[in-house]
Amino acid sequence: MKTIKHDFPILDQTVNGQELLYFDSAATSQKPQYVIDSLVDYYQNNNANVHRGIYELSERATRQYEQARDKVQKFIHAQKREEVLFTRGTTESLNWLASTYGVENVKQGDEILISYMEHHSNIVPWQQLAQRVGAHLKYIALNDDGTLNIADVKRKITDKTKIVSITHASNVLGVINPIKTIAKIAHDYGAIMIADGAQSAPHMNIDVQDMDVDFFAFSGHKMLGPTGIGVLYGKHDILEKMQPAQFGGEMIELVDLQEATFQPSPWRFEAGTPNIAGAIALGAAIDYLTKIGMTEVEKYEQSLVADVLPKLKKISGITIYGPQNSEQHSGVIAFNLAGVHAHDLATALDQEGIEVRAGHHCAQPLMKYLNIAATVRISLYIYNTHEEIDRFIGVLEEIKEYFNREFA
Amino acid sequence: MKTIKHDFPILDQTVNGQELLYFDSAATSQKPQYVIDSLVDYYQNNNANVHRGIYELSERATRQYEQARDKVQKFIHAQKREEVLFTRGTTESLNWLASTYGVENVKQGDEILISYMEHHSNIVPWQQLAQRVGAHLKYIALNDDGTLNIADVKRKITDKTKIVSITHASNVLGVINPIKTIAKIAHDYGAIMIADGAQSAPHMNIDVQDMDVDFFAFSGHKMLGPTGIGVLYGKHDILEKMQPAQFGGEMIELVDLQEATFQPSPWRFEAGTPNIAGAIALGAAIDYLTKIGMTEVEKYEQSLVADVLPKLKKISGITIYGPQNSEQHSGVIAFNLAGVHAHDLATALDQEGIEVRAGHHCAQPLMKYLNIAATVRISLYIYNTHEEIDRFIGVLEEIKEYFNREFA
Amino acid sequence: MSLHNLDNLYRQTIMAYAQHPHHYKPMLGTEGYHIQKYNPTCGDVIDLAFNMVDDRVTDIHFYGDGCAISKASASMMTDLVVGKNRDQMMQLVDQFSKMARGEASDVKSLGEAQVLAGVTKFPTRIKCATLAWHALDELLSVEK
Amino acid sequence: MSLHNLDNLYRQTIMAYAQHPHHYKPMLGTEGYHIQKYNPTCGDVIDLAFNMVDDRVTDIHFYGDGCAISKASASMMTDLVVGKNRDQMMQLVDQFSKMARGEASDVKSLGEAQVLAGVTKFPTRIKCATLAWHALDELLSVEK
Ligand SMILES: Cc1ncc(COP(=O)(O)O)c(C=O)c1O
Ligand SMILES: Cc1ncc(COP(=O)(O)O)c(C=O)c1O
Repeated sequence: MKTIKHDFPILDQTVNGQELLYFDSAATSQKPQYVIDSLVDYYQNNNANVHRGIYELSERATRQYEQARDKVQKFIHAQKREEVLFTRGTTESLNWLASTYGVENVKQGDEILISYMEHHSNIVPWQQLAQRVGAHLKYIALNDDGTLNIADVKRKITDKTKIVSITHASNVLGVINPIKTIAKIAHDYGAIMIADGAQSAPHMNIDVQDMDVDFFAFSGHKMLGPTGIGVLYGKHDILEKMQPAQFGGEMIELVDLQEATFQPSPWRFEAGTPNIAGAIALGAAIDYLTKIGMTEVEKYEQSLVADVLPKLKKISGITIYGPQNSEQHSGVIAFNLAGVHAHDLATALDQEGIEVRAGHHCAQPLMKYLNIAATVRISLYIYNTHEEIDRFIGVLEEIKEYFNREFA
Repeated sequence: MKTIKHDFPILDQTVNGQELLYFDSAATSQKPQYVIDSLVDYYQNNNANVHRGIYELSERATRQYEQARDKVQKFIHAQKREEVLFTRGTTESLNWLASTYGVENVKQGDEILISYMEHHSNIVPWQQLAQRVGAHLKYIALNDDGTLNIADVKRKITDKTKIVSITHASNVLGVINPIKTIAKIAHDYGAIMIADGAQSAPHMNIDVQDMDVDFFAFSGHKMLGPTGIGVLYGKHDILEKMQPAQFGGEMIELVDLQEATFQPSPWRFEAGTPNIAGAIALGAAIDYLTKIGMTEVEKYEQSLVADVLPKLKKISGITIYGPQNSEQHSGVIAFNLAGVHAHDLATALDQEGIEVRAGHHCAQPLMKYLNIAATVRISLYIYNTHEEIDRFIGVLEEIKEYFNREFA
Repeated sequence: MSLHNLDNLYRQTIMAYAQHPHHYKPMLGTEGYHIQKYNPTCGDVIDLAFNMVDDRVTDIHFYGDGCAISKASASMMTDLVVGKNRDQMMQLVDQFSKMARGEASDVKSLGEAQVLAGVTKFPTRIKCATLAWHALDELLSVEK
Repeated sequence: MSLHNLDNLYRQTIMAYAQHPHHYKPMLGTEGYHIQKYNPTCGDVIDLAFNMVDDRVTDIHFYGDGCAISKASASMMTDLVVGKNRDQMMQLVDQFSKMARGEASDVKSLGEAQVLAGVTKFPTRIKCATLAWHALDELLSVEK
């Protein structure tokens, strides 16, 4: 893949006197000028409220907004455009599911199955649901290498399981989960399958029909899009029966004094003025990614992982969490350096302009499961380069030196 | 006020071969270059996820995001910055209230009091709440001139009334409601007072302490800000006891397998990655408005109303809804022209580059109450001019001519 | 002024139909087929009802507030389908939908309703033109 | 390389305290005063406990995983408050908070903990430095 770093204006700056090196794309990705331009173009030329307007500007805004829906549909290979709902992000998508589908379909004594590697956003909504209706929340165990224990899925699932919700790609362990396999098991037991795609949609080909998931959630801001926009994909038949989580605005058909009827899906689920510019710019992000090609994106990121992982492992005192071989590891790499707390290491890297995350990564149950308090995490994306990896490894070694030399 | 139209790049274009004249700001406002620049600046220089990062970029993004909260606090004269929650918009703000405060505090047989002039977003969430808990939704009547009947507030309110939720400014009638007076009545009966500020916050000085509202909701996109961001103001004491509507991400303190604890307000209410750029750009919109001064904004808009309303009334066949004298009328003016359906009139205006709304304006109960099916609505903002008003009146007369001449 | 653009939409015939709609009267409640449809764009409501004898429409009428386009379209449609059978009506619906989308269609079969082709140049108004036809389509697709 | 910037934060003393923290041992469950505090930025947890006799701290200890800054700060704080009474401790908390925010304060009273003033140049780490002090503050503000 040709270097595209120059498409991302933010990367051309110094931080703490050093050239910026952004290794925190799992938290949020940077945006190419193409996506920024799409926001500017919308506000400078086409801004109007959608759906209800009967004038030219409003027609343009509506058309662009609905075209963004088409782009998402294609991107995740949904069968119908009506299966794509715009939300604020993964967290909202999952919360909507818990508070609507969940409340309607999960009864006292039923079970919800998640895993130990989930992000808080795929844990706490289910805890709340379980508490509200009196259901049980169960956790699937992991194998020693951090991959999901599929045998444990089969052990934990029962006829009472109504929902299985698993992350497609871990935001800590660098693991990709076999959603299709798990969906098959879930459906065998009459449960629905939800995949948290926050960390997968930005990085690989997504085919919701092939995986046979009932719902798929992801965030625009992690895939070159703006903040405040995300997606909930849902199978048409289920959406048709599902209640919306919010009410008002364009989602309404007819309002009487005491009751109201609603539009068909997907508009029924988009209450109030949506993040119009956000959806359109997410569409632009999809254009950008599609032009590169998701297969190419995946390949390039794999080449970065194949570069950095062995080099990291060679530094003594480094522990890497999740799979140890790069073929099995995504561009999300959590690690610790013996004797230097993750937090201190992150500060030292920041002093060198290298932006990484340290902490529990919104995955406290996983941290407890792994019996660690915090890790440093680097997460790579298409704008990162092999040169950056070399610089990162070099700095890491110097920091190790620094802490050893000064304070041994 | 000096003309600021040139600050808004979108207004410098032709639509259907005519110079654009945007008269639909109540649906959504246009954005000054200053606000667009703020989005571009954020994505080109400071984009990172907020709160959890321990590096320079993330610190910058967090600081800007929290500064936006300070700006909102000042703008609405809230006592504490912690009383400002970022939401997607008015609709989400009101839905959160209904599904959290509402569900916790409104019991079977209790009452919720709204008015006939509410927007669907301030009706349907309360219908849903009333249905869920078995409460009664009651409507305050209007006076002949479209103003709220305060005597009827006193008639309808009882000791069972738990929530009074009224729009601060009508999106159809051009009426400003005396929220302070109503809040006093609500509090006398032990109810909380919610004001829908979607149509007031963009146009006048807001003082939530002086009005003594318990909650105040508004949308960024109607006040020069971007789409996808809005505010819910809540009194600190009430927020401290209120449950969040969504769970996951930065709002969490500690997660165990079966339960979790949450951050203090306001962060407890902002689940998942928020619309960071949106909040920051809303801050920029507030800067822009504050520089003009809200008193000046109000005065200028009043001068536009004083110009257009009498000219409209002079055209025979025009019916104006709401107060007939311009001092009592805001920049939202709904009307009909005898013999020409609102929809047809809007299309004719659009052919002349004049963008107005036609329909029920998401206020079907009001339409029924007024016994009309649809109206045309113009809504003015600071970038509109007296010249535009003259052009609008001229075109309106020609359209009337056209339909009369051709099809009489 | 570019109001002459409007001539593409508001033809003499259309306005005549809108001002004096045919088969325009309130619902009786006794009709064999009845449906209410909303135009979500503007909230206009239309009622459409008819009776059938031997698979043929004997009488039909519509009612409700609507813009000139939707009224004229409903009016022309009702004129057209009296005496037609289910298959013929389905074909007309299909032809009209195609025309409104700007696709090739057998417009001749649509009689007066052909003048509504101008709506393709006014995308925000297509729903107004097709409202009555969608109502008919829905009534026909529900087996009685 | 600008790692020398780090010297502003990671002084020799700080690292010594972090690596060999004073008063660092698990909770017994029998202490008169005990609190657990989280650092929401990174999720680090600290336990702080002490006993008081005649309004004076007799013994104090803390426990938990934390970065060098938070451990050194807790360690220095525990050194400092042994034998102090409630008022004196509240004053120390106040001085430390001011120093961490970069405001003028009587740093001398803070003894070794003065070296943590370097944290003002690392805004993302202020919470690490103040965590133990916030814990103490909260314990003191709850009447026993
Ligand atoms: C696996 C996973 N799920 C959910 C989320 C939450 O995404 P958002 O904050 O965009 O709602 C994240 C992002 O941190 C994530 O990594
Ligand atoms: C009075 C009033 N309330 C609520 C809303 C809903 O605002 P939003 O669509 O931004 O959520 C509007 C906007 O149309 C409004 O005018």
